Amino acid sequence: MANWDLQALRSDFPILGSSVNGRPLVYLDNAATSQKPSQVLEAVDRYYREQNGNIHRGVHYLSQVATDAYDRAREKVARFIGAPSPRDIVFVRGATEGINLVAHGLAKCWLKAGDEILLTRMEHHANIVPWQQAAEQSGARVVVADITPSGEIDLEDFTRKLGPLTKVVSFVHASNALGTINPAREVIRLAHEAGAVVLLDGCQSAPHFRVDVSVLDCDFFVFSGHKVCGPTGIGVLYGKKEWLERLPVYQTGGDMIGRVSFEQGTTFREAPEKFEAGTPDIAGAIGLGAAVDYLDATGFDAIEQAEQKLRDHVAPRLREIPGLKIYGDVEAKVPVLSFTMDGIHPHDIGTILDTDGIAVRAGHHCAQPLMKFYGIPGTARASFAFYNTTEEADALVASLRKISKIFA
Amino acid sequence: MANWDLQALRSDFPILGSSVNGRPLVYLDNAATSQKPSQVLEAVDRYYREQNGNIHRGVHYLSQVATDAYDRAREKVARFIGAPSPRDIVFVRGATEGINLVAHGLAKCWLKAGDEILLTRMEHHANIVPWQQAAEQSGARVVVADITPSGEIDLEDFTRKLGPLTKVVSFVHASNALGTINPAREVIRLAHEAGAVVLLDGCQSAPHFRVDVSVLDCDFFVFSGHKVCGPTGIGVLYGKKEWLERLPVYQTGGDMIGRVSFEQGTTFREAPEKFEAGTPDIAGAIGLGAAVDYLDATGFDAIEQAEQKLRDHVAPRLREIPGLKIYGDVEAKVPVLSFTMDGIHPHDIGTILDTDGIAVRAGHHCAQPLMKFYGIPGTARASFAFYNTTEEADALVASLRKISKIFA
Amino acid sequence: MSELADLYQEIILDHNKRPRNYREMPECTCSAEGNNPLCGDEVKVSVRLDNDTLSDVAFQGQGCAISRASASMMTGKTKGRTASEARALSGQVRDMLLGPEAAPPPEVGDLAALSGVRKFPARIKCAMLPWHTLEAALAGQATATSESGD
Amino acid sequence: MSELADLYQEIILDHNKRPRNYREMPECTCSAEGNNPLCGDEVKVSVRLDNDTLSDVAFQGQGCAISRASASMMTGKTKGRTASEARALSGQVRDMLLGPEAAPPPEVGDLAALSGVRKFPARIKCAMLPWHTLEAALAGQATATSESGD
Ligand SMILES: Cc1ncc(COP(=O)(O)O)c(C=O)c1O
Ligand SMILES: Cc1ncc(COP(=O)(O)O)c(C=O)c1O
Repeated sequence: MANWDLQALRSDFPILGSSVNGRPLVYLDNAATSQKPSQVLEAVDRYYREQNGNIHRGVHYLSQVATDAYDRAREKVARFIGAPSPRDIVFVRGATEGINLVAHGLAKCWLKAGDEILLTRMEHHANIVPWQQAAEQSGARVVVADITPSGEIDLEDFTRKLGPLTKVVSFVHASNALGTINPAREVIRLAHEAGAVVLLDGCQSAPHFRVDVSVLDCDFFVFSGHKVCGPTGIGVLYGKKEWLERLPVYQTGGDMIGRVSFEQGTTFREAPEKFEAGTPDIAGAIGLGAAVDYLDATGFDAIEQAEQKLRDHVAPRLREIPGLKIYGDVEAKVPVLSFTMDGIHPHDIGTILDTDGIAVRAGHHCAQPLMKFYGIPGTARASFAFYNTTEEADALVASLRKISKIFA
Repeated sequence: MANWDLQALRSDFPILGSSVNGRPLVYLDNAATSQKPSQVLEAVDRYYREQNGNIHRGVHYLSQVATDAYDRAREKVARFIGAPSPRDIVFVRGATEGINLVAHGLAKCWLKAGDEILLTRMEHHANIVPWQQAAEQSGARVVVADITPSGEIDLEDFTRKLGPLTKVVSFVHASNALGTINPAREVIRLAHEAGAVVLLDGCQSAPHFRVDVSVLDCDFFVFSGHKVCGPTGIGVLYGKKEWLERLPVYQTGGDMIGRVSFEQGTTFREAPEKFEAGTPDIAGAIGLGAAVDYLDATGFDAIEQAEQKLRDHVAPRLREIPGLKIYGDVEAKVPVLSFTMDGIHPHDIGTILDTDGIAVRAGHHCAQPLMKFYGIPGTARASFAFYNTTEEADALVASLRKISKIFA
Repeated sequence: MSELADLYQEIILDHNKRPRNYREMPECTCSAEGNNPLCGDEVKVSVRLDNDTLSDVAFQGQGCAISRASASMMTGKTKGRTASEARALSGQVRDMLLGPEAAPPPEVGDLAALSGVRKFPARIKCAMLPWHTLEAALAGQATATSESGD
Repeated sequence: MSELADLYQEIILDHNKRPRNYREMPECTCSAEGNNPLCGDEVKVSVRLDNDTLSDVAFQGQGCAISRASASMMTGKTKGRTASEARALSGQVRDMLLGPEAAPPPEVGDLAALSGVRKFPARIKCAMLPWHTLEAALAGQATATSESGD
């Protein structure tokens, strides 16, 4: 934190200086999507102004430059998450597509009737519905591990439900609805001992702390570019080499084929190309490369410290507000604060905060089973990023106190 | 053409002023991907600097602004191709994903063992391989309509192969490898009479002339944003309402669900939402909206005239080069010129043109069956856009003459 | 702040806190469940029809202050009316929220308090959900969502 | 223009026009087919091995001047060598194209003409394809692609 210059960092994010409803924007919806530093916007812009060409198939200069830039983005992403090789990285639209690709493939090459897919009750819909579909297709069954009231995986229940039929375990690294961080390494070890393949949903871990897929030992890891200061439309699927080899193709078309023939049939390339049909989001990948560069340069040690400081500042102040209850109020968490207020619906909280320029999310956060577990329709969620300030946290607290009074 | 100011138009495209290998860039690889006007880049940039928020689920200002901008882009695209309603427009990554979505869905809800999927021999791999996969899954069979040596659909053969078993017809509006324009309305009428559902691949028509899906009466239409002056990573699937309703969901996850439950199962929203799982490429859609605005403002009448002029200028000069053969050398075509030169491999042509700053594509253009039909390994392809100049065409001709000499 | 005061008027806050006719109605002749998939609001509207007259209207469910107040006021306002009068009222509420800006028509009475929602486009669906659900119930449909209709 | 002249040296153009050992070899002891899925180049390399010596080497296929010339020169250069000598030569060609810039080693002889390809990264795969295919044939594999290896 020695060199932590928050004002300098904030000035990298053009939108943070803007006003909403006549008030300075206080952006606390980072778990939904992060803001983007100029460095990322400029990388995208530079690509289109100086380097734009379709990749892979061209002998001309721009095509070569674009191909190199795209490949370099893959290398950056591989380093960012500790993947052994850039060829273990597949570019997808986002975490949702990554999970769909894996679930679709495992339904074809791995899951059989009677097998079990073990999820947890705190998953994002993106890590539930694709598995329900895979189950339907393969005859496997979705099994749900309980969570504890404090919003952590119930390891006892998980271990109980893990068994010889469990062929897939898929779970969230850090919950988008609660912020709680799961003991991923331990869960992955248990799952592997049971013979299951493991997907880890890193949407909310990748933006907040250093992820090393080699240490975690997950078979698949997904995250979305737009949540790590990158562009929309690009995301990452990491897979262990042997699993990427084993998975069948997903979308098909140009660039992913070996040979196409009506008479002799069609052959496919190796991973990652076999999973990237058609023209990819070249500019998006380059923007994502710039985003992980930005996070690396900022440094996760500093990011974690700054976010911890924010959390230490705001959580006690929230707890003091009468009738306010924080869900997932534990130590090991990313700076996501999900709460309800007695007699006040989350949407009303969201709307009133918005009139004060404060952006939070209200609702089920694409985690309806979790909301059902808590018996609530939804929460209001303030999710912080390293570029937020304690003053912004104070503005949130002040506005919530006002809401308390309006609804008193 | 009264107001056609080519220099002003060109100045909208920053990259067109750049140099390659010490020569002014002559960009003739527009069929692979188009260049982008500042208007599009600025729309994308403005989104990130002023409006960035995740859509649909938010009550706060930025989320609302982003949702509105995303919806507006859908309306623009609907108008651009004459779709009856914005709700007939699904945003996808590109044409490849659009075709995959339809082929996947029809394999589940429409195709049965023994049915036939009728394609043509001039299709892009993106319009072949997904159908081979759908055939494999459903037990249907891919049937291929021949083309004439001049590179047009052989309507006699097409009619012969069209029959009561034909359940799907999928073909290209304008060939990316030849430029030839197919008589889409006629083919679609024939296909409908036979009871088939029709997908039209509009990748190379949408950039060059006014498309009206309502007049064409196709059931599905796809095109890629990056080929119509828009960003990479975004494309369009248009579908008739009844077909979008009928198709099953594709990718699943957030935003496309009605309710998610482990116990009671999951329900889905209506089209287009049911096909847009997860956070979409919001910035990409907005950029595409700006791109179709740009094309509309430039005007397809003027674009067609300008491109016709380029074609009239360059084609005769190419034909004069000894040993040069143009494929698909017919009247009804977009400004794509695909050619071979005796004893000179297309890659060598591409490389040497590149040293003169001229970007063309060399190879099979993702149309291997077509190359096989002509008995050639590939062609060199110069594909023009409305922003190209006759001077650029002359530079191409001069460089080709030089190549002729080198290999003499 | 004045827009906010317009949205959360006393009468809205009051209906939110003490919703009227918030109960089951086992003897209902028709009912429908409405939900807003985007925010998770759920409402069940039950109606007893006697000769085309809504002799009783009740609701249940979970939703924000806007949808609760809208539902609560709706039950009071539609009780004793004919089905077509109820539908007409629903149309007037819709016009008030989505039509060209104008003074709320006198027929809507207390419902005029909902007009502050105009300025909050994200919340219009909340205010309309109970009405869509009532219309669905009257049309003999079991479900309504906030997506259809507006 | 000088880079271009370096790429298309006389000797390359000559081998392209009149490729040596371009023929079938029905009596071969091993052969492999190589292809570059990105550009469609295809080459078939046939070898007759007598006691570990490449007593005959031939090729066929379609490809650009670079891959044809590379294949043509390869057949001449490897004929009469042992399998391990041929592999060593393949490594030297690879180093010449992909390794740190240096004067081509004397062993490569005429193949030094390929060093101009260095400046054209998109074309390195073309030059290497025949060599990958030869190595595949010697290793008893039926196919090679330009993707593996570099
Ligand atoms: C005719 C045709 N169809 C399909 C495609 C595939 O488009 P994309 O790669 O953008 O998905 C292309 C472009 O390469 C094309 O020209
Ligand atoms: C934990 C988690 N998983 C999956 C997703 C889906 O990500 P996307 O919408 O970017 O595909 C999200 C984001 O909404 C998330 O927070």
